[in-house]
Amino acid sequence: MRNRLVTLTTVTVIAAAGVLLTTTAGTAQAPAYRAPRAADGKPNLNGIWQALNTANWDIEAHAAGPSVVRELGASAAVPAGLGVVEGGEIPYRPEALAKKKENYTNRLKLDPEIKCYLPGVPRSTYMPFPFQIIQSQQHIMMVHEFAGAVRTIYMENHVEAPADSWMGWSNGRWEGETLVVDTKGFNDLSWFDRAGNHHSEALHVIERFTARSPETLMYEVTIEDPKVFTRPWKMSMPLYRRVERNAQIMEFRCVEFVEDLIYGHLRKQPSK
Amino acid sequence: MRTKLALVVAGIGVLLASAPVWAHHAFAAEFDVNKPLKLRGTLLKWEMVNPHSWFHLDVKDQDGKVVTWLIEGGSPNQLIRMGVTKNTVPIGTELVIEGYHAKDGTNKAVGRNFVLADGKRLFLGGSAPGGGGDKK
Amino acid sequence: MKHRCLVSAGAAIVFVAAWPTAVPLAGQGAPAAGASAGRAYTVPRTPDGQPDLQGFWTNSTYTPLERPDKVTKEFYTPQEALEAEKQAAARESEQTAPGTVADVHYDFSQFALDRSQAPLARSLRTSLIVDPPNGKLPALTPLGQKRAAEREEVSKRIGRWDSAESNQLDDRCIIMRGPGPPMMDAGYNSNYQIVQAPGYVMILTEMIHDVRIIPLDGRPQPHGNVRQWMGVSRGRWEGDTLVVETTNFNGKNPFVGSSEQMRVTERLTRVSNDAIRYQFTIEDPGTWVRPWSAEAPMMKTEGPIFEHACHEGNYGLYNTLVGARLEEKKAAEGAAKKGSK
Amino acid sequence: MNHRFRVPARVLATLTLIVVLVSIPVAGQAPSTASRTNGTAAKPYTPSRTPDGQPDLQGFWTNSTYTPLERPKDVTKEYYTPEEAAAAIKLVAERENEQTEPGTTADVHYDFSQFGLDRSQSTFTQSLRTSLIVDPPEGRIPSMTAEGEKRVADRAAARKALGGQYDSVQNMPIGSRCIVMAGAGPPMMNAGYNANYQIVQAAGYVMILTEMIHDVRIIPLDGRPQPPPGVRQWTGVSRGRWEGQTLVVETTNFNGKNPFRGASENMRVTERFTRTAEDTILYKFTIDDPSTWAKPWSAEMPMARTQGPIFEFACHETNYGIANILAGARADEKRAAEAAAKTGSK
Repeated sequence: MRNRLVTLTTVTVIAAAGVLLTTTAGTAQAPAYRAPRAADGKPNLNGIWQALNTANWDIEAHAAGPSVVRELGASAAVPAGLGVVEGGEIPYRPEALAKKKENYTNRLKLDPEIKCYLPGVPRSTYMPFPFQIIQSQQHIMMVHEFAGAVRTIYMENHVEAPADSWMGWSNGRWEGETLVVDTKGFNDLSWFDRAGNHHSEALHVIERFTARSPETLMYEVTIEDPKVFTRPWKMSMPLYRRVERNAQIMEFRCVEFVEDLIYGHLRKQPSK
Repeated sequence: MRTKLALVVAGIGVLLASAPVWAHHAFAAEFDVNKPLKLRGTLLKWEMVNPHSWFHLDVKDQDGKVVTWLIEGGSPNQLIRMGVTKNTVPIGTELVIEGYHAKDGTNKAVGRNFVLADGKRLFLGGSAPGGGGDKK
Repeated sequence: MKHRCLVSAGAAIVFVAAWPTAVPLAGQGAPAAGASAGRAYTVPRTPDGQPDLQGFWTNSTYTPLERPDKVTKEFYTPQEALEAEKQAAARESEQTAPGTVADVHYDFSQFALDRSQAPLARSLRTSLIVDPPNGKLPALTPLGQKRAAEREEVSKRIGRWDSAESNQLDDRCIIMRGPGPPMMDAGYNSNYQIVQAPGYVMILTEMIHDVRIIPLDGRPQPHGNVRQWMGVSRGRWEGDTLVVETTNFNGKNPFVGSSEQMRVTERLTRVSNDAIRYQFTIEDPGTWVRPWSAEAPMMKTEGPIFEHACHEGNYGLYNTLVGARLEEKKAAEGAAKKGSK
Repeated sequence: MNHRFRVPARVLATLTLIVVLVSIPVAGQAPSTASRTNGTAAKPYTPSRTPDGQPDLQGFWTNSTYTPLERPKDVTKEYYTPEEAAAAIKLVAERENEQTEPGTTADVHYDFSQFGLDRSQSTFTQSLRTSLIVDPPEGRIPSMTAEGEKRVADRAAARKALGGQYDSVQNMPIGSRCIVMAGAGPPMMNAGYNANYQIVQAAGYVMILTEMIHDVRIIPLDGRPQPPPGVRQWTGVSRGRWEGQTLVVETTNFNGKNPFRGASENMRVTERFTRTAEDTILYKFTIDDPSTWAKPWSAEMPMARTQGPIFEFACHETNYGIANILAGARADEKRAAEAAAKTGSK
């Protein structure tokens, strides 16, 4: 490209000299968005939603890092993230922090996601997979693509969890424009992410889903687990609606993909 | 409880149950038919999980040492519908298990029969403590 | 990347001719060597009202970071600057003697990669460092010395060609001197492209297509866990000067010995149609006893900035490692033969 | 969980009681309308509507039944009389509750009834039909085309080539591997126990949750097309529409790895859900797979309202049985090898 000198036409600038047009820090408080009503008059949260952040890698702020599986190179390397934990750090008890570090070191062996186990809550919400909200008056279903995980949010006749489970037992209610979901009855086997953040069976999760625009929900979660944390703590993130035509939850029945990993060593060896 | 094989009523024809596609694996491949056993112990924990639930039982062996056995039972889901919860069978409950030892020699067995200290069979359908037939 | 290069006589002439027309950069207190004392320059504005720094720029310079020992004054006279530049260019284009290691390289000038064949960001300064006034790096703290010693020990223990990882970051195509921050002359291809959009200033560094996206909305620095090769930058306008604060370095690319706690404050001010005054201050109490500052001019140059896909074509590193392994094998076989029982 | 289990006489007694007293609530025996069976031509049931205007199918349902898919060999008529049906159920329930002989492999199992898992202890649907299959009229799966037979043979050969059932997890039944069980289908077949479904409807969607194994079918009603053939799923891809009071669901795009009675991956299943009573949905399905059966064939079964909850059936997560079995098999082989080595020692 030859070196034509581009004469810079001085742009007569109307703005007074020295006026800085930096945008004000943080977005001004936009008037609260009011979602369209579902048929029963409640906010309509139906739709296919997905988080677009690195929380599933590590809910705390983290730098980018290499993949735990050398051969996957950059394709499975860890992207950096500003973290979704409000205030930055998870208030672990000392012994629980030690366990977290141990989990991290052995994450390739211990992370339940690798074995296609149900992701637990709130991890199911920010897996790198969509989930669909099917909202009726009595039950609100949250149907996740990963491993076919599913949650029934009981909006009526709430009861205690009859037994422990991976996805917990969810009782929901409406608070104005917000769906509040109170979940207990977890086992202690799921993780919050791939970095070894963990909980006990005493975990109590309170989630708040609030529509913030036609295509986004605000998702705020309070985590309580006195056995593992010194105080309750929060994470929050937007969820984005999948708007492509004919979007649907596909099947990701991953048991089949991990059987060799889990049971391969028990395969009959061909007789020599 | 032993009763004779039910007489097959001819005539009306054997209504072969539509062999519901049992999602099961031959337990005889997991447990050894030639190693029946009877265990008496106290319940450490009942893992109400699927596809089969597991009872963790502390059993005193001959020389008094306590060994934890894992006893395989059925899916808890229908019991839950009948009102059973994780608190129904308290920890420490005295249980007698008749069953078969696992083939791989570990302290595992399938629980053919779970009997409480008072001789009552555990959960038996409607008699589940706290349960009650098909809860309406 | 080898610095020696072979320059044909022809190139030298071009070099002289270019000198007088370039508007040497006027240091803030320095005598405006040759700059016409015309009307003060007013920076044009981008459509969204920011001072306009957009365009292609270079910080290619012969001025060294630290003042040479034999030089004491802060500014050369124009003639001295010209002489110093000629000497530097001559050194850069010194004939490499065949059969010497230095000769084992393509000739930079045949690829117009010696500085003299591309616009130079000239300055009468005798060093980039302006503070401390002696133009030299301040003393290291004890911690700084300890870290320098540790790095020295490691580089002695590990051979450069033992593995890809033991190589220099630029040979590994991970990062080079250009982007910093602070942004330093990269030896060649020392070019930048600045594009501005509402609330953002973007600086693309040619080698290695490193992009700094500097938000201007006053957001805070991220949590200390976030560590990046180029740190994390936050910018604001002070009058016509863009001030950029950068922290969160990962400490794996120390700048003349810095630690990961280094804070870099850069100031970019457009002083003429084809020059930006680029100043930076380094605060790293874990390394130097006091903050220090430098100033490097950036001169307008032409685009385009072509893709510098370094890693993708880094055959050199691969070949070098293969060569090293072969030599080791030969040496081992030789020793075995000699020492055969 | 194999089929044998033990139940004391007491439960058996209550069972017969239920059968005799309670008139068979559901039967589609009158070929035309799916009216109630107790003779009186009751007013046809019209279901209530969901807030967004769909016929309301919501709630917990079960398709647990004693009626076999295919009519037993020695039965010729399409319907039993109520008495015959009751006797037939009693017979099967008894066989299901038959005492297993200690020391027989059948006895190596927990007792289903202790876990409420025999069908008699939970809601089950009753019908006077002698088979679920209604077409062909003989109530049996039609004979296969040559291509169908060949495929069945090929699959069997491929299966055999893999080796023994306990050589590796991949050789074991898909249900034991916790990949998918009969309940999900489609067609949705009775799973023996935990044969429960939860239906939730939202604007433009019907969702069916199958308890075993927490399979969810999200059926869009917006008339969108089937995805390209490249998309293959264990439970296919379903598209739904309302025809009057009946939900019609078309499913294609199966992956062929869980063939329904020998079907090919190109099977098309058409299901029809009609709420015929407050506590009954009549479920019909038609199998269309010309490369396997010359003509489509259909079946019908009632779904009876039951009560929740559908508790999480996390099957794979605690499928200890697989590891135990495979470890057991390896242990057996090792012992056998050692024994052989001892006897055949040079």
